[in-house]
Amino acid sequence: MSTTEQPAPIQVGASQGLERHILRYGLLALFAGVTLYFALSEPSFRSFNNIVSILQSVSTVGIIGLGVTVSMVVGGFDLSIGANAGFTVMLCAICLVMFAWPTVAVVPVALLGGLLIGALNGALIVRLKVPDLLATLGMLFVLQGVQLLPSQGQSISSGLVLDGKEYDGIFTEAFLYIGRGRLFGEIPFPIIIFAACAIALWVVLEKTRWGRQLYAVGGNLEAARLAGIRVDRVRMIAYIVSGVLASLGGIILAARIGEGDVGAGSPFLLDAVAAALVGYAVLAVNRPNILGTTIGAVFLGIMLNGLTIKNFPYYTQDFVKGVVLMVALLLTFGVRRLR
Amino acid sequence: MSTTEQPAPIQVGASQGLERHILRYGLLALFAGVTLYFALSEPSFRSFNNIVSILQSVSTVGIIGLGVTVSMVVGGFDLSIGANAGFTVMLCAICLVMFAWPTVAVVPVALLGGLLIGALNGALIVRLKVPDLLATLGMLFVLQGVQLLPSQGQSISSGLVLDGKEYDGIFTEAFLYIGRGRLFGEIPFPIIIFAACAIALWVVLEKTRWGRQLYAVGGNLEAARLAGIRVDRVRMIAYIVSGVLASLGGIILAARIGEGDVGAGSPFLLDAVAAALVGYAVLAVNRPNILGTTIGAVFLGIMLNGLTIKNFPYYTQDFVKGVVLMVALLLTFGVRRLR
Amino acid sequence: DNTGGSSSESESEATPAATQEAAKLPAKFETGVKVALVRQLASGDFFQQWLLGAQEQAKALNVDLRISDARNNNDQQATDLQRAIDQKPDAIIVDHGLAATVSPLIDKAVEAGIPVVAFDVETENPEVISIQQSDEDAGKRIGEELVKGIGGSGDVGYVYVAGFAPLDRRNRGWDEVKQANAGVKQVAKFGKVSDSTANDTQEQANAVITANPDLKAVLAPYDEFAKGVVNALEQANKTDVKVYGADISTPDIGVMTKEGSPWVATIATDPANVGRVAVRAAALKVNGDAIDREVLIPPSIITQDFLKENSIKTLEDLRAKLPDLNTQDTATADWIPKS
Amino acid sequence: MGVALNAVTKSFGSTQALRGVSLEPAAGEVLAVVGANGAGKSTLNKLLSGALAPDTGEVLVDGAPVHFNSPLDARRAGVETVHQHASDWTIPGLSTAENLVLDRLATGEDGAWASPRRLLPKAREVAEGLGLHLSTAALLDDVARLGVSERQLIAVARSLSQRPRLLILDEPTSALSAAEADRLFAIVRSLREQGVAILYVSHRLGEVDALADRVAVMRDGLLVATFAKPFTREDVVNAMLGELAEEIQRPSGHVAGNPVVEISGARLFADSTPFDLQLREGEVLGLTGLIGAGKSELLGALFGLRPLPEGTIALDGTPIRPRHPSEAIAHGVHLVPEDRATQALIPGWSVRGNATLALARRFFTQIGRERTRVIDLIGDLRVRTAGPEAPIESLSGGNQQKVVVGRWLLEPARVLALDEPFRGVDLGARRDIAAKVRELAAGAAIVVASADVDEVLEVADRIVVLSHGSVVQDVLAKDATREDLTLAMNA
Ligand SMILES: Nc1ncnc2c1ncn2[C@@H]1O[C@H](COP(=O)(O)OP(=O)(O)OP(=O)(O)O)[C@@H](O)[C@H]1O
Ligand SMILES: Nc1ncnc2c1ncn2[C@@H]1O[C@H](COP(=O)(O)OP(=O)(O)OP(=O)(O)O)[C@@H](O)[C@H]1O
Ligand SMILES: [Mg+2]
Ligand SMILES: [Mg+2]
Repeated sequence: MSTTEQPAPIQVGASQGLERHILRYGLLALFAGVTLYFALSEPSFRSFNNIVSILQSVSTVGIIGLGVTVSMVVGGFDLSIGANAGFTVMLCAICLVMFAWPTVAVVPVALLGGLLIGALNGALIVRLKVPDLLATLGMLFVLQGVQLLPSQGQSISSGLVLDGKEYDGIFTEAFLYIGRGRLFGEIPFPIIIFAACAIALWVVLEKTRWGRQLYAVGGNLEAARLAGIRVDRVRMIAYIVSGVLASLGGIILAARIGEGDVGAGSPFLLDAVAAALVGYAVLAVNRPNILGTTIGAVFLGIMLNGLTIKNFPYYTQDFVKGVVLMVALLLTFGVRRLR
Repeated sequence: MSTTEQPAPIQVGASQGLERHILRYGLLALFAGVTLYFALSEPSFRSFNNIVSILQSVSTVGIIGLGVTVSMVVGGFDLSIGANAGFTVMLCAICLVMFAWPTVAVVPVALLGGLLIGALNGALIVRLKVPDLLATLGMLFVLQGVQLLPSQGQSISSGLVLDGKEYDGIFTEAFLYIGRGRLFGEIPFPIIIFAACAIALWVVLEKTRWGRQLYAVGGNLEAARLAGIRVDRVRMIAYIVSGVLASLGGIILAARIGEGDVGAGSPFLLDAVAAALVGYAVLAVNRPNILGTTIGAVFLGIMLNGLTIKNFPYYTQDFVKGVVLMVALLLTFGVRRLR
Repeated sequence: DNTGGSSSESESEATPAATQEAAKLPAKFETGVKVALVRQLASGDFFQQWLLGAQEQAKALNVDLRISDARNNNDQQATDLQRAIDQKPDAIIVDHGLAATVSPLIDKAVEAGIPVVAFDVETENPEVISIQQSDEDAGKRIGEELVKGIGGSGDVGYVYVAGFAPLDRRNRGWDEVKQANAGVKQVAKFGKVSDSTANDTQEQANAVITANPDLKAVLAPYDEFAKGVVNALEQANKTDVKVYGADISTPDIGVMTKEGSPWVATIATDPANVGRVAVRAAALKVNGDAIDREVLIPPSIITQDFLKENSIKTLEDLRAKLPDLNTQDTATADWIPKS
Repeated sequence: MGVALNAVTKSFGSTQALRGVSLEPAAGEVLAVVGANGAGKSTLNKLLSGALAPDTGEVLVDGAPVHFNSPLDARRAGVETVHQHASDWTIPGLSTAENLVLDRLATGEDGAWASPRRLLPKAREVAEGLGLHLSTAALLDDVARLGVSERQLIAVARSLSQRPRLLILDEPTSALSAAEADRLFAIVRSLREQGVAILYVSHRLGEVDALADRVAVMRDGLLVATFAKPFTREDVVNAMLGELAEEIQRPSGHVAGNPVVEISGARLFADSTPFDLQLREGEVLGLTGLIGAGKSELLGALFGLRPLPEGTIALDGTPIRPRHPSEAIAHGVHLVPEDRATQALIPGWSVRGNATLALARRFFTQIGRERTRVIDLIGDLRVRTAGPEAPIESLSGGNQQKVVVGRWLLEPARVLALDEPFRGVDLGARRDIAAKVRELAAGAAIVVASADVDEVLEVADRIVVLSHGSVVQDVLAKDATREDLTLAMNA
């Protein structure tokens, strides 16, 4: 940038062609390479059914990962997502089994639950200025605890006996459809939800002013405020989105599992964060982004699936996953460094 | 158009007494109140043995929490601590059972392992400029994977059979002493280690130039560099300290468990982070600090112990813990807000 | 009470038989049979031993065992099972799982003409071979053993976490025992299932021991629970409290036979044997041989005294001394190599 | 009518930043607000721009009291602001284009769609408003890659683009050199013609002379005087400081001692002409030049921030090649960096912590000792603060700058380099700093870099002009004139 007289050219992205390409596409290429390896060496990997099954398995973690991404965009971090999803699983089970509510009532209630959780996180962080990690950690414990209370720590399935009373509401067909149904007889419904969420959020974050506002708030809160952005509202919304997405993930999870499984949500914190973090590095954007998270989630799913199909012993899978991630990091960041 | 009255001198000072005290000591008072409640209502809670047992049980999580605190002080975050501790447990077991090494060899090797892990984290973050969460997440996966390889996913204890070969090294008395021994016949050894680490780190962080450099690096990296601080070195050291403390925690854990328990380290990530985050709010320092982490770890231990002694059903414990944490947050941050 | 048979006899039986009969494998098996093993969880001694047994039997039968581990993530297990069906193996073994999650998929597999063996899964499909270790019976028998051990009355601690099928079933057995023995007073109920169950349970056990000085025994019907309790008791020097556990593994034997160990009895099946049975059942199904729909594997009570008297150090020794553990005649046929 | 303040007060804890100030910038006038550091100027601006709410008193829009709950409300009422602090100008992580249209993104006046490409035309238009020509690549790149002056230009361009009723400029030229500043003045004048009210804060009285129709003087949170045109500088300074700070005493018959630093065959940029330069003991060297001429580059090389592409540096006859500031400091080379927010201050720390960060040598920190020294520093530089333990954020911009400079005055240096040390400090403080620096010059070589020719003329014994990375003039201050230097800078 320069003033009128001598517009001294500012070099942008500065680096040479090849290096830039390695930076941008190195990680993607690595991912593609791994995928190709699985596809070529294992015919069953590349079957339509298997591809669908990979996508289906990543949709829950993907949706929750999208939520973390949004909270990361505003410079925060939502530790409560896994617990939120787990709480939602139990909430759905309670409504379905203990109250015998119909699906049309359960889903909105569950989403509302997620919304309230997000709003509470947001209020703590925005209004009371509690550090984000601390507020969402508190929420994590509360949710983890609350979900156990109604059933006294038991999993909830039809026929649950509690203090002598038997509950025989069921996971209705309609509810199970959310996790197990297929559109056009082929595409599992969760994939559709995941894709819809990813596309909608991508559009919002990349193409609209709200997206710019979210990133602005994450970039420099005070400057964003002074520029007239309603930073409190924006952050609040981000945590609400994160909460709603976590509960959406929880609903799908409940429908997939088919009962109120205590602790179903716990693994999702780390997995969703992993997807979002891998997404950081994808395309060398170096900031949380929807496309990256989506790719990250799908890739982690591909790894798991491919390694299982290739019959890698389960105890080597974490290792391989870690090594691939490390290689990816070295590739992306090492090249940047060594120019 | 003319100079008017002479301005009165500006008053120097800070906010009103009461509010400041609530801010500073509110959380502590709450903690003290909860502890007192347990002590008064349960004679067995206040027995010497029980107090020792609480301290003993928090020492592992406390030591690992001190490590996270150090990484947080430099503005980073070490996600690999739990995996590092778990890896160390397996490493100790391998050395003791599979190689039948003596304790004097095992402990240094395990600590060296932690040091290398920390150094690797540091190198990724400092040299390659990989975002801290991403680098330590990669490390987490690798460690979680690596620890499973030598024993093919099995737990390791004397008599382990692997590919037809039986290993009969044992967890020696000396090694077990690290986790179970008592000094002066009364004070468990882990407590001594925890206390020593906490005091040493507290002195370094609060009272020396090094501590100030660590905090400066976390406060503003570039400013610290321009003030002549070797920021790369400082961050490297912080991750190494974090790694070594995690492995120290792992050694104690191994000695407590008495076998190479796969997955022993995983719960420690969240617990240690929780201690460190609670420590944020203690004394309203609002930054990672050693005293706070120590208090946080002890308090979480007290909650667990007290609730179990009071025979709260296990499924209510998480809830109570969460609620107490939330109340603490509301107290600390709410008061600040409502002045 | 259990007593071992004559040692020479059982030793020859316990040694994996040579493949003298391998030549007689049906044609199908000569070319190799693919069996998918879909597991809910793989970590922990029980599951590892189970797998080793299954693998050994699979090898003898020239079966290609394709293993997936859902790491206690039930959604993942559903995905794994779906993928297994898509791959059209010759048979599927489902190892644990929530009925609501896996039953619909099991039905699907049956529809697709794939034989299914379910271990510890509640399924109603008449085509499915259901293998169960009679857990309810196990709970009852170890409970009765405990009552005997404390002389019919006294304070008892109980470790239990709801929501895990085998634990729930064992719990039912214990409930019966409690009802039948008014003198037995259950003064504490605690426990925690995590990646590090033993260690987490130990922390709680500490508190329980302190709170209940008159404790006579603890029922911990899962070996990880038992280990945690034993560690807590040993470190509190209260080895007069008797521990009754369930399950057995080499490390468990080490703990039980240690000088002054409070763990006096455990009720167990040999996990490796169960794994073998599962694979044999699958093989029978593949070959079209007749087999009962329900296969029950009765557990044996193993006492500390028995272990000590026979100087049993490892699971291998135990198998030799207690051939009952190896239910060779369960689910077998002439063409199946004995092991 | 317009946007005005009526008897507003504002306190931070026990610090009373404003104590009953009424001010009404009229349409079509430039109202300059001057006052010593910490007088309350920025606080006043923040009330007008909705960044802060008054404790008592009110903000009036067209005579009616309003509550600005946020900066957005103020912007909707037609108030545009360029804030004082560099960190408030732009948002790192967003592109330059996004930063140029940031406030439009906030208000949504261009609709919901805002893909990077879609923003380009508007962003370009905003930039052109201040005469900035930007390549597409530059517009799409992260704004954090730009220097501090360029980021200030972006903030200015953004606020000019909004056609405000009241335009508030809080030290808008603090990071600019004369050429850019002149262009800004031209635009300010034309806005005045169009009936915009302009509130202009500056410590550069030359700018005030040139622009202001009216001058409001603030002191300790009070509006102590207002002068309409014509006014004299003396009046203003008197009202501002109570008395005129002493002129800096330069030793008569300037004799510079031995060369301390000898730079030879140095290239600052790969394509610039090599030059030689000496810094001498007992001499204050003024380094001036346009933005991007290489002043910071040169000081950075001395301090080990980045090596010279070519050339050698000798310190007291021995070649040195510091690769890290710590090595430079070990050699006795100290540097006050140019951007206090990103390069100097540790947020959340006390004044004491910030002041002693670089030169506390002892292993165990000695809070008591530090406190005494910092209290001395606060006295010497007249830092306006609640005390050594006050958080650094509670200081006004100029007072923060004094702490940043003071950090390097705690210990004697062999070479003391100050990069734009007077950014945001008032006239009195500038003289305090200059006097302190001169004291140290007895045993050291001092170099002061500034794009402001007047500042250099005021403090330096010898003046070096840089242009395109090379020395184009090297004269004794007594022989230099403003005109010559300006000419040389633009050569
Ligand atoms: N956030 C804050 N917390 C505490 N005190 C503050 C805060 N902001 C400003 N002050 C105090 O208010 C007073 C006025 O500050 P202000 O920033 O308005 O001064 P200024 O006139 O703009 O000075 P400068 O010329 O240095 O920019 C100062 O004493 C300052 O210390
Ligand atoms: N001819 C050139 N070749 C390469 N880079 C140049 C050239 N001229 C200027 N630059 C760039 O312009 C930037 C500004 O230089 P520097 O900060 O040293 O200037 P300055 O005189 O201190 O100006 P400022 O007032 O902005 O601080 C440098 O970082 C450099 O990268
Ligand atoms: Mg100001
Ligand atoms: Mg400069």
